[in-house]
Amino acid sequence: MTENAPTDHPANAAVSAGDPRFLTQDDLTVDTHQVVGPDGSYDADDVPDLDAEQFRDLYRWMLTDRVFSRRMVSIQRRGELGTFGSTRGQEASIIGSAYTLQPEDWLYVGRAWTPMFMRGVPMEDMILFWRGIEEGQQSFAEHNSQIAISIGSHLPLVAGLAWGMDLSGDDAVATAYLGDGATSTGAAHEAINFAGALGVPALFYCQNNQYAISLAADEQTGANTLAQKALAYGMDAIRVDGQDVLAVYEAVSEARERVREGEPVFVESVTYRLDAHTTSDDPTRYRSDEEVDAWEQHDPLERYREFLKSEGLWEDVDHDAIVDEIEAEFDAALEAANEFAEREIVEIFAHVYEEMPPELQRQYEEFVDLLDRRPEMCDFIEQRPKG
Amino acid sequence: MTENAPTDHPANAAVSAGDPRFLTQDDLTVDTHQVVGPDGSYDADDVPDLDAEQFRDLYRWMLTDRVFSRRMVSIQRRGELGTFGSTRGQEASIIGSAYTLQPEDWLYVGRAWTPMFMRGVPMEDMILFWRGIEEGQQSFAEHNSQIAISIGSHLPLVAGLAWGMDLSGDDAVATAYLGDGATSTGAAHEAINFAGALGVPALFYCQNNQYAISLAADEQTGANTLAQKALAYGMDAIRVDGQDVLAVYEAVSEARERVREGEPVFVESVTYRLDAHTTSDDPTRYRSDEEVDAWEQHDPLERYREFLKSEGLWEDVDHDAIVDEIEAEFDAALEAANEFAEREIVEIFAHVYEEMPPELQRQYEEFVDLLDRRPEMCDFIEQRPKG
Amino acid sequence: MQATIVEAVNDALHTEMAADDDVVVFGEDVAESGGVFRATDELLEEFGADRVVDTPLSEIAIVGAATGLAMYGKRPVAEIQFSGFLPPAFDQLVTNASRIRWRTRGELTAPMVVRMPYGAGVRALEHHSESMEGAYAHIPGLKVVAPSTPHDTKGLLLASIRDPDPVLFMEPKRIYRSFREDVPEGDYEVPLGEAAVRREGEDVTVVSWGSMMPATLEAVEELDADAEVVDLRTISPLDTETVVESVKKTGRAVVVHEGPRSNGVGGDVVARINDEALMYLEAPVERVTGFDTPVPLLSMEDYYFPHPPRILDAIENALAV
Amino acid sequence: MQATIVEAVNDALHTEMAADDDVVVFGEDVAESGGVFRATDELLEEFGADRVVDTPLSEIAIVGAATGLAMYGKRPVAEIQFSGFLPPAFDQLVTNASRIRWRTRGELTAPMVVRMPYGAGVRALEHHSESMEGAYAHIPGLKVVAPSTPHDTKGLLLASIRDPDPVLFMEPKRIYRSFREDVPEGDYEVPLGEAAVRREGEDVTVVSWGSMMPATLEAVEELDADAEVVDLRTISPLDTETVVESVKKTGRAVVVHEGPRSNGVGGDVVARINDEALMYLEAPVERVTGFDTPVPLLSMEDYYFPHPPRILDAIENALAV
Ligand SMILES: Cc1ncc(C[n+]2csc(CCOP(=O)(O)OP(=O)(O)O)c2C)c(N)n1
Ligand SMILES: Cc1ncc(C[n+]2csc(CCOP(=O)(O)OP(=O)(O)O)c2C)c(N)n1
Ligand SMILES: [Mg+2]
Ligand SMILES: [Mg+2]
Repeated sequence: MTENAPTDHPANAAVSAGDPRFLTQDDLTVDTHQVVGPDGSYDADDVPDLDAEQFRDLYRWMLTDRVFSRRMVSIQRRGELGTFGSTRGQEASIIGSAYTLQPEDWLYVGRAWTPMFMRGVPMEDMILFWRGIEEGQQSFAEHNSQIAISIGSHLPLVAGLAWGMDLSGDDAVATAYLGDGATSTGAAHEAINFAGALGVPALFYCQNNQYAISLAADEQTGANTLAQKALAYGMDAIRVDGQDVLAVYEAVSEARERVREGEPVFVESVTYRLDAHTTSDDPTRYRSDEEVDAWEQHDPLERYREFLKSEGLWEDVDHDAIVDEIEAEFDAALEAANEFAEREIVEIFAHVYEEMPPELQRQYEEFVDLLDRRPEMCDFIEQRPKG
Repeated sequence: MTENAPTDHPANAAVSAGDPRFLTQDDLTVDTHQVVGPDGSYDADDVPDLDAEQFRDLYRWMLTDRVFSRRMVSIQRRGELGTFGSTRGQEASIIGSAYTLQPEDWLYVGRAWTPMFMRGVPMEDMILFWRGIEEGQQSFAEHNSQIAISIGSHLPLVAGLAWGMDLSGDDAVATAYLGDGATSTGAAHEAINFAGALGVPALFYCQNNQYAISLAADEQTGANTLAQKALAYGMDAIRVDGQDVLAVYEAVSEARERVREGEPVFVESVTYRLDAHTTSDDPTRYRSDEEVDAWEQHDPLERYREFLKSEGLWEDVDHDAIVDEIEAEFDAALEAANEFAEREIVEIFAHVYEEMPPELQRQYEEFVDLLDRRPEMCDFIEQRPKG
Repeated sequence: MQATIVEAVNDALHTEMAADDDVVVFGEDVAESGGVFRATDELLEEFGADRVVDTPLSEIAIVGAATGLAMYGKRPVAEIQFSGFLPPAFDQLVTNASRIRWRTRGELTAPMVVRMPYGAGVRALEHHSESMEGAYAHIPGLKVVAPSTPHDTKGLLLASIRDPDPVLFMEPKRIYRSFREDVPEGDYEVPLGEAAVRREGEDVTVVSWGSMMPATLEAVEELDADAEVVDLRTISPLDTETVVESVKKTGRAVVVHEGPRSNGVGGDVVARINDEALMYLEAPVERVTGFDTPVPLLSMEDYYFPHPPRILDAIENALAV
Repeated sequence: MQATIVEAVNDALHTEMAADDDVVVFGEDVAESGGVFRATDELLEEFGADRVVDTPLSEIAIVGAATGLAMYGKRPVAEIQFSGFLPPAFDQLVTNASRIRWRTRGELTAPMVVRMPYGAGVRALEHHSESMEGAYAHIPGLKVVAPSTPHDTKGLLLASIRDPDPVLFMEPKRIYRSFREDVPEGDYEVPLGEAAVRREGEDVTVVSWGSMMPATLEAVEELDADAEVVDLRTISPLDTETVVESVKKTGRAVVVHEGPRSNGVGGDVVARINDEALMYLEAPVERVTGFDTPVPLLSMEDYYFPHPPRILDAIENALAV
């Protein structure tokens, strides 16, 4: 039984008389963690403790992210994909955070695809996903991860996954990526507060990429930062420069450590979506070329290259060779995806319940029979292997 | 078009290096506004500028609240009411806030009934409401007010009402009362953020009475205070001692002024529900007698009486006579409510749409016909005029 | 053991929590206070604060966290305090719980139960009286169960907790305590998806479930004909076969439910009879339902849901043609 | 003027915003970018930032604030970007919008419109393809409209904005741009609650609405019999009379819709025919619907919703008995 003794009551605690004081966000100082400045400068003491291979790994993954987005946009333009949401500009934010996660951690992402590859998901399966082939998500699931399409809807699941880890005493964390837009949803609010109230190992990683489709982040909420939203949940927060992969890595590593100890943490990563929201979006309707150009100057890969040069690690990086390798990986994945076998009709019906109920079985059989009897159905339906 | 120039980007703004700094709620100092201390002491300079009649008015309304709760609980026990939620202990919190509102303001309450009387709703209609007679709510609506039963569900409406005021250029505010429990709902979150993002004249008044049925406020959220939740919305907040009617009055007055200027404000009033959640609740299952006894020592009426005595206003207050008047008002209201005429069957069907659609009309006619043909229906249904 | 429906709920929870450590019970006021209807009484004392948890006032998070727990391998049993407070969590049912298996081709599943008392007639406030199974049963991937007896309540709840798919378990709160019957101690299941024939008869088939069963059985007692009474027990997936076989025998049917008529489950039952037994029908299928209105506040709520004379009237109509 | 369905939406909004200063349009991405389908194009430019507003990503608040605005005397037209994102706001429809008039005995009302594109077939991601009118039409107090032609779209949307009660306006996005037809300039209304007979016929009645109308009409063209085609236009309240009169004439009926079959609107149509025209039926009413599954992701989504041969097959079945 919790005691709400009146000794805790403000009547007996710190009170203020005089004019009522408004608590405002000016009462807060929200720092933004940074290791490498935009000009590439940094203090050697601040650099996270990674070895040369890990430093190069980060670069390779960021490059993977960039190349993957470029290739996906391009095959979409060729009509080989339904739609796609590029992550260009967010590579440091995505890779620096995902690099901290362990295989046994759970990961539910918003705009962040490469973390799946980092967990072992074949690139091919990501192409399948964007082609609207359910097997993509099956593959993600095999690696303790999922992509959420309904914005904010995944946060309660992540609270539940974290709770499951806590109950099982597992040494892992459940991580949710979310966007600036997602912070306005009721689902996100209830889930983050729930995780905070229950004290379960959930890590909320918010990529503030400045836009929710056309809505600028400063119209999404009156709050100056998204990090400060954590205080509403009694959860600690870190705000980090999302164009600085080392800062992101360090911030999320520290956050993850706390989370493992049972204290959920919220991280805001300040970044920018350089491309359109998806291939169906025309960003010129809501933002200026100047704005985009200015952000191009904060390219996370370039900043990190400066760092690698300063550390003398750049010499060992054969950028072009890496790009070629990633392109080749993508080519192979695309080829494999193109050969994905046409699925049986039963796929539509089979996974709704463990056992198909009689009415569904009937619908399935009738449909198979119809396709058989009415070959002209083929004029209207075909599997779109390319989305 | 909003410019998210990279000059605003943390890369160019205040950044912190070294270890990532966690933003925590310890970074915040949340004062609690108080005018009259628990022992009745106060600083004359801090007393809000009200005249003697107004000071006495506050007392009368607090007493109304107390007597009304007592009488309602007692008639419920006699079987003359479905259920009822007492407000004992929260009188200062309820009256101090509602006293600031103007008739053209809109008011959507949670646990707070007397504010309806303050707006001119006859007590009789509040009895009807608790007896499950829809005309109670009609009466509230005539006075720009409503009671929300589904916790948190009213906050989006209040955001909309405030937006309507803003669009019409009306000099009024839309006020939502909510409980500590309501702060955990998705509806409250979306609505408060929405009001903050749009900048509409909404006043969110949160009575933290320490419980949501059996759940203690400190298990509702990890946040130390509810006031600090406002920072998540970029909204200013005041935390006030809810047992101190003058502090509440002053805090909400100032808040309302800001709101009128188009800046929504969130107020947390720290108070305590001394009675059961409703007449169906057994609070001994989740809190100790000692806790309740200790809070009884913070009776808001007693504290205010000390103030009135110090001001020399108590002599003019005939406490017993006021109680008698309120009891008489309640008696008359109860008598009137008892005489509320039995309603026609059409009341069930008439107000669903402006015009009854054919199917509904058919259901209505068939039902009337049935009641006619099957008088034995009366063994199963009767209007319960007393809930 | 003799038990009421709500006692059977409690007994099922005790039974399964003892049998399976993965079962976790949570919701608003379920732990310390044992639930507003005492359905979760003594669970906290017996199984401890890790497995019986009072949550914040957050229906979205309750249903969503249940789904996440289930994905992680737990067997969550979440309570929604009243059926009128499930709508905030509708999206979690539609978007997540019902689709996890489908979305991942069975790689992940959501074996979870959301329990809630439903229906009118307990003299409560607005939003405490809803019967919206018509909407929930329209969600592919979600099972919807509504027991009407203590025996079935325990057996169906045990089956629901063990079911590999998400189950919305709607408890008929008006009859939570209206009668006791013999309920076996310990473990047994009443399978999901199977209706029960409560009474065999030749002249007319009366289909009902949950809160409406006692009134239906009472009406049938008054009838000058021989009615067969089918208790659906599971609303989705619905046991078409039992209904259709009965109608083929009797040639006449009446469906009785508490929720609104339009787009209610009654219409679906009529459509299934139409599909498979139309030519056996000697009269239109009668629907006896709540009205297409919100449930009146408590003073007139008894007008809303069907009572024996209204049910009897409809059965007689069906027999009169 | 020749217009597509989505252009007709846009035209209706322009028309009514010009005629009535109380009309406010809002939602995600409706202002600056003119809506993801350009349904709200040029409204910001013409009516200004006070009346055309981009909101935060908050479906609950969008629908709830629409209700509050309507209670205050405005005429809000809120957009939900895709029908798959209405479920988070289900509670605001059930608990508030549909009940304000009822709760206050008409003292307050909620004359508001929630517009949303619905249905599959535009090669989008999960949750962008839903047809859940079966659930929404179960909410008493809420009207549900689904136009199928540009002319009706404009007239129904104008009528919906002016309607004294809340309207869920479901726009058939698969056919948003699939054809143009003559749409009158300026003001006119198509009344809510009235079905249209798209084609008169004697042999069989085919009932459909919204996104399924073109396929239905195409199927009927292939038919070796004389079909009468009824376009419901309003799903709730449903125009039973037009359907029943037609079935009384033809003796046979088929209902075609895109949403899942179980507890879908099709079942309700069958039940209404059962109620009033059973004895006229010469064959079971056929239902041609989406399956009781989530809409497949885009690679197989075309399998899900009915196509002309499937509709034709069902009509022929209905005629064969
Ligand atoms: C609940 C819901 N509403 C609307 C949408 C349509 N939509 C897709 S992405 C998006 C914006 C998301 O913004 P943010 O959360 O910042 O993520 P970002 O795309 O910037 O990574 C919207 C409105 C959706 N997917 N889900
Ligand atoms: C959405 C919703 N969920 C659950 C309930 C049941 N319920 C009624 S009051 C209450 C607690 C409310 O707590 P709080 O917001 O603190 O208000 P208080 O009763 O303390 O004034 C609950 C859970 C409800 N009315 N609405
Ligand atoms: Mg974003
Ligand atoms: Mg409270």
